[in-house]
Amino acid sequence: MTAVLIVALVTGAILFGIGVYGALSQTNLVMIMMGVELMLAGAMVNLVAFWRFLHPEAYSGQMFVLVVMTVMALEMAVGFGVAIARFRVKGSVEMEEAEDLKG
Amino acid sequence: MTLLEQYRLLLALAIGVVGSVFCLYSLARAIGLTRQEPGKDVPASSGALSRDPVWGRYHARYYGYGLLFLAFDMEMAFMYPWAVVYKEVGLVALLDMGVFLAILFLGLLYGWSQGAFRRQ
Amino acid sequence: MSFDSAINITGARQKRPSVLQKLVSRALARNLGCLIVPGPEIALAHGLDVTAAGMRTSTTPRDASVLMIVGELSEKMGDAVAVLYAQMPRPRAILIVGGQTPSTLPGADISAGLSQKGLTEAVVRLQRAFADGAFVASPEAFDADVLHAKIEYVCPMHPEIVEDEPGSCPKCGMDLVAREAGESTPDHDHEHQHHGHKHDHEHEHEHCHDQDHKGHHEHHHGHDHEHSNEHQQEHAHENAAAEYTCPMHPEIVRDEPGSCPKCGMDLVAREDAEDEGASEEGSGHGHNHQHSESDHHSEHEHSGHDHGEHDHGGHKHGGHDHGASGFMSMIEVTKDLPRSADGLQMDWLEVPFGPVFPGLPGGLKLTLTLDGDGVTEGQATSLAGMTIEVEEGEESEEIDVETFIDHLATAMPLAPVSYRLLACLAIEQAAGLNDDQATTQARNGGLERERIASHLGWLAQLGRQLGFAWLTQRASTLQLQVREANRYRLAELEPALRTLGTRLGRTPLLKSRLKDIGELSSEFSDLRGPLARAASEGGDAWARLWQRLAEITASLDLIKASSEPALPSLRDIGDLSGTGEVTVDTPRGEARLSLKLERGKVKSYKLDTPCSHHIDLVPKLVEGQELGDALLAVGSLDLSPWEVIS
Amino acid sequence: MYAQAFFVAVFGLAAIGFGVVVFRTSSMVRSALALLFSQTAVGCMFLAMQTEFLGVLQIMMMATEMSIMAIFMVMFMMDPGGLGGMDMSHQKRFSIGAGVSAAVVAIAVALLSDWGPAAKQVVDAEAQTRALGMELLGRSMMIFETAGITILTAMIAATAVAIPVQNLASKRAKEASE
Amino acid sequence: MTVASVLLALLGSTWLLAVIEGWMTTGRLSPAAPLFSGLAHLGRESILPRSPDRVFFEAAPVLLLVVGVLGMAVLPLAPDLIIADLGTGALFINAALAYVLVAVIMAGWGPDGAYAMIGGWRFLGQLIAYSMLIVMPITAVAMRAESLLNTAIVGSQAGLWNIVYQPLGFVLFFIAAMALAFRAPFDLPTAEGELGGGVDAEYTGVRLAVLRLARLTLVVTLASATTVFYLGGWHGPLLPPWAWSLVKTLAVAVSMLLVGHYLPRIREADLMRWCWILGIPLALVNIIVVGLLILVVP
Repeated sequence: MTAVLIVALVTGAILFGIGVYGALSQTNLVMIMMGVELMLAGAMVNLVAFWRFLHPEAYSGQMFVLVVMTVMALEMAVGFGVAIARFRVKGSVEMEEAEDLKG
Repeated sequence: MTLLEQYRLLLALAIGVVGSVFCLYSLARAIGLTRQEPGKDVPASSGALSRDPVWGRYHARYYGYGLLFLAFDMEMAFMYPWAVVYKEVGLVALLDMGVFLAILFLGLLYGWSQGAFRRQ
Repeated sequence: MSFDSAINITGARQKRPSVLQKLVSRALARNLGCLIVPGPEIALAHGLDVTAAGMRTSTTPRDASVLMIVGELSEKMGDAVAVLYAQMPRPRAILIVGGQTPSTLPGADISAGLSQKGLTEAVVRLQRAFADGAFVASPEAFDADVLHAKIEYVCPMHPEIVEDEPGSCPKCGMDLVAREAGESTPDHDHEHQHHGHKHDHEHEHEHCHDQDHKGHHEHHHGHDHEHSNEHQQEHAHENAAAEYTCPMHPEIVRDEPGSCPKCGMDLVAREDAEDEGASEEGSGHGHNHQHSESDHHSEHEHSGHDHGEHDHGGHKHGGHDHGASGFMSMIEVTKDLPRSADGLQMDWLEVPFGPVFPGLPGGLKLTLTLDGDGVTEGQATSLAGMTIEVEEGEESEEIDVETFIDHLATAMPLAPVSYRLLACLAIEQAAGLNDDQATTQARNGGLERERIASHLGWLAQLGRQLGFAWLTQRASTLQLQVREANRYRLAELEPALRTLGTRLGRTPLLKSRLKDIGELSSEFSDLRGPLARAASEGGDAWARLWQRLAEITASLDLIKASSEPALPSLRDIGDLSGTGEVTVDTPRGEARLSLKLERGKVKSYKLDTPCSHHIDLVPKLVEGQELGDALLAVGSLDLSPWEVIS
Repeated sequence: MYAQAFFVAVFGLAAIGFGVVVFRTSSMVRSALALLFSQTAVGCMFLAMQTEFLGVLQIMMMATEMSIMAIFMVMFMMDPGGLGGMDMSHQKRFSIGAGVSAAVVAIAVALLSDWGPAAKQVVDAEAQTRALGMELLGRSMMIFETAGITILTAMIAATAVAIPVQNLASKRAKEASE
Repeated sequence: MTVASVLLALLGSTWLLAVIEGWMTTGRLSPAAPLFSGLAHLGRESILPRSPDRVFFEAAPVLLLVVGVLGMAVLPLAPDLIIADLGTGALFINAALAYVLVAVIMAGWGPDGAYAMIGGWRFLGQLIAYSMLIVMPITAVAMRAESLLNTAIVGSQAGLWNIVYQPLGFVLFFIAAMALAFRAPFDLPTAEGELGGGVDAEYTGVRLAVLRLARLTLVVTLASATTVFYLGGWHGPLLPPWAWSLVKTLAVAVSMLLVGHYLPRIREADLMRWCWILGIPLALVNIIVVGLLILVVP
C-alpha cells in the first residue's frame, strides 16, 4: 500500500529536481518558466499522493491541488505578459541580457 | 467496474487504436514503398519549390486573448465541482459563483478596455 | 471506343508481389483526384466539367493522382507544373487537354481535345490505365532541372561576385561560400545542380562540427576567477574580434563563428562597423555568474581556420567591448529586424502563393512576406501573361487578320469572346467599315453572355477561396450552362441567376467576411470595369460582389433586348489599309486595341488590358492585412493572369 | 494494488522522461510539447491514484496551457526550430547540483519518514467531485473566492504589462514623430 | 462486447458520414466510395517531407484518431452501452478533445512547410476562441444533472431535453463543437483557399487516410456529445435506445456538414472577437438562467 505512496513521492521528487535544474540552468525566461512548471507538477504529485494515501477524507488536500494548478496558470499568464513587454522593449527575453530586471 | 478497471479499459482502447493504425501502415508498406525522387519531399507550396526552413519566430497575433485565456481558463476548475453540488446547496452556491464570476468578468472587461481583444 | 492494348502510366509505382495490388489498382482507378493546371476556373471557362467526367478535383498535389493540364502553358508555368508533378504521390498520371506537353514533364499519358466529350473519354482511358498499370516492374524516374537546388558560390563581402565554382573572391581574396541559388537568379547555369543534395549533407556535417567550436568559445568568455589565464586569453581573442554573419540571412549577426540558426550555414566574418552600442547592451555583468564547467575541455581548442577567417575579414582592432557574452545574443539577432505594428520583432517569411494555388486564379504568382499570419508586403506577377513586342518597326511581321483574331482569342482563355470582338472591331474600324445594326446586336449579345459567364466564374472562384462549397457548385453549374446558352435558354436560367443574388444577400457571415476588404476608392485612376463601378459604393470586396451580381442582371436585360448572342466573326474587309483603335468593355474592364492594317494584314498592334493595371494594385491591397483578407482582396480583383501584358 | 503501483510508476517514468526531454531538445515546440506530455503523464498518475477529477482536470488544462506556452516559446526563442542546435543554458554544473540535491533530499524524506498506515480505499469519482464541491462551497469558500481575486489580478497584470497602450495621446505622439 | 458495439457504431457512423460528404461534393451517392477511397489511399505513396520533425508528423494523425475514439468511449449509446462510464465523463470528453489542438499543432509544425505551420498556429487561436464555449455550456448541463456522469446527464433529460431547457447553451455548444472539429466554416487551419490545405497539406497515402478517418471520427464524437448533452441521448419512443442515440448523432453530424456547406469561412479575428465579446457573456447568462431555473422550478 505505502509502496504506491513511495513511488509517487519519489517521482514527485525527481520531477521537482528536474524543474530546479531547468529553472536554474536556462537562460530564457520562457524556459525558466518551464522549469517552474515542472517543480509545481512534482509538488502536485506529492499533494495528490498525500491526499489519496494519508487523508482521503480531507478534501482540502484536493483543494490545495486546485490552487497549485491555478498558480501554475497564473504564473504563466503573468510570465508571458512580462516576456512580451520585455521583448517589445529590448528584443529579447534572455535573462542574461535582463540586467534591469535584476535591480 | 471500479475506477482503475475503467482507466485500464480506456488505456487498452488507446493502445488498440494505435496498434491498428500501425497494422494499416504495415499493410501500406506491403503494397509499396515511397520512391525517393527529387522535389517530392519538399513541402508543397503551390508550384514553387521553396526550400527555406520556415521554423522561425512566429508572430501570433492573438497573444492578448492568449494571456487572458490562460487566467480565465482556470475558472472552470472551480466550476465543475460547483455545478455538481449546485442543486443541493441552492442559493448560496449561486451567490458564491456569482461573486466569483463577477470578479473574473471584471478582468475580461479590463482586458477589453485595454485592447487585449484584437489582433495585435 | 477502342483502347490501346496496354496503357502504362508514366508515374506508376514500383511493383512488389502483393495480393492486394489488383484490388488497390481498381480502387485507385475509381478514385482519381485531379489537380487542374493552371486552375479549375480555366477548365470551367473551356466548358469542362471534371466532376461530371468522373474525377474528383483536388486542390493540392499531395491529394491528386492526375495532373490535368488545360490549354497551352507558358514556359514559366512549365517549371511550376514540373514541381507539382514531382510532389504528387505515385501512382500518378498526366492528362493533357487541348495543348502540348510542357518540356519539363515526361510525355502525356492521355491527351484529349478541348471538349467535355474528349475529357470523358480520356477519363475512361485513364481509369483503365490506372487499373492495369498503376504498379509496374520498373517505373520511369522523373526528374527535372527545376527540382534541384542550384549551388552557387558567392563572396560574403561582395555580394555581386557570384561564381559557379568554389574559389576565392577576385576582389578581396576571401573564400567563396556556397549557397542555394535563389529565385533571383533563375537563368543561372545548372552545372552544379546534381551535387545539390550531396552538398547539403556535407554542410550538415560541417555544421555539427562547428557547434563544437562554438561550445569551446563559450567557455572562453566565462569570467571565471579560477581561470585567470583564460581571462587573458579572452582579451587576446577580443582584439581580433570581428562580426560573423550569415551569407544568406544578413540579419543574423554574431560575435563568434558558428552556424546560422536559420539555415545552418557557416557564418562568415565581416568587418564590424556599427555594433558598438548594441553589443554594449548585450554585454555587461550577465556572464559574471557564468561558472565554467568545462575543465575537461581543452581551452585552446579553437580551430585555426577561424583565425584564418579573421585575418581575411579585415577586423577592427581595439575599442571592442566585452560584447561577446557566453551565449548568442538575442538582442543582436532582433535589433535590425523590422518591427510589426505592435512592436514585436519576429521572423518574416516569404511565402509563395501560386501559380497553382486553390484560392487564386491559376498562373498568378503572389509572393507574400508574412509576419505571423499577417502580410507585410506582397508582390503579384503573372506567369501566364502574353508578351507583346511593342516596337512598331518595319521589320515586324504582318499577320493575317483571321490568325490575329484567333491568336488574341486563344491567348485570353478567360474572355475569348471579348477579345475576339475587340480584334474584329479594331480591324473593321481600320478597314473603314460602318456599324451594322444586326451584327452589333448579336455581338453585344455574345459579349454580355460572356460577361455573365465570367462573373459566375469569379463567384465560383470566390467560393473556392472562402471554402463556400455551395457557391462554388452553384456558380460553376450556372457558368457551364450560360456559356453557350441561346436567348431562350438564358431566359430559362434567369430566375436561377437572380436567386443566386438573393441567396448570397441572405448568407450569414458573408458580409462580415467581405466588408472593408481590399478597399479601393475612386481616387485610384487605374480602376476599370466592375472595380471602377464598385469604387463609388464603398469600393471593398463586398461592393465588388454586388457590382458583379448587378452586372449579371443588367446583362440579362441587355440580351433580352438584343438579338441572339453570337460569336463575333469578322466581316469581309478586303485588302484595305488603315488604323483603328477601339475599346471594348470586357468582363474585367475596358480593353483597348489599336492596330495598323496594311493590305488586309495586321502590321502592328497595341493592346491595353484592364488586368495589366489591376495587378499593380496588389501590393497596396495586401499590405498590413491578415493573410485570408489579403488573399480575398487579391481575389476580388478578378485578375486574369492571361490578360496581364508585359 | 501492485497494478496500481505499476501504473503509477509507469506514468511517473513517462513524466520524468518527458521532463528530461524538455531541457534536452533544441526544438522549442518539442520542448513545450514534451512538457505537455510530462504534465499529461502526471495527470495519468493522478488517475492511477484514483483522484479522477484532478487527473482529468490536469490532463485537460495542461493541453491548452502548454500549447499556448508553445506559441510563446516560438515567439521568443531565437531559434525555435532548433536547426542551429544551440545551447541556451548556463551554470550547468551548479544547476545539476542543485537539481540533484533537491531531488535527493526530497527522496530521502519520502523514504525515511514513517508515513503511517495508508488509506485502503477511496470513494468513487462521482462522490469525490461532489465532496470537492461541498468543500469549495463550505470550508474552502474563502480560498475559492481568493483564487478569483488572484485570477483577476493576474489578468490585469498580464494585460497591463503586455498590451501596448494605444490611446489617443500615444497615437498622436507617434504621428508627430513620423 | 460493449466495446465492440460502440466501436462498430462509431465506424458505421463515420462511414455513413463519409458517404454523405461524398454525395455533397460530387453529387453521387455511392455507398462503396469510402471503401474505395481508403483502398486508394493505401495504394498511394505516403511521402515524408524532407527533414521534418518526424515524431510530430507521424504522431499527429494517430493522436487525432485516439482522441476521437477515447471521446466516444465515455459517451453512452444506451443505458448500459457505454465503454467507460466515468464519474467525470463530461469533463473527460473535454480533456480528450483538448488534444485535438495538440495533434493539429504537431501536424502543423512537423513538416516544416509554411502553409502547415500557419495552419497549426491558427488553430491555437481558434481554440482560445471556442474552448470556453465548450466548457461553460457543459457546466450548465452538469448543474441540471447534478453529476458529471454522462449517463446521469442523459437521465436528467428524461422529461425535457436540454435543447429546450437551455437552448442558448445548445447553440453555443454546437458552434463550438464545429469549431473544435475544424469543419467549414471554421476550417481555418486547413483552409484550402487560404493555406492550400494547411495542416492537411503534407499528408499523403495511408497517413492521409488515417487523418481523414480521424477527422470524421471527431465529427461523430462531437455529434454524439451534443446528443448526450442536449438531445436527450437515448430517450425517444418506439425505437430501441441505441437506435435513437445513433439517429440523433447522425442527424447532428450531418447538420454540421450541411451548415459548413452553405457558409463561407469565418475570419479568425471575427471568430475570436465574437466568441469573447459575445459568446462568453452569453454562456455566463446561460449558466445564471439555468441556475435560476433549477432553484425556481423544482
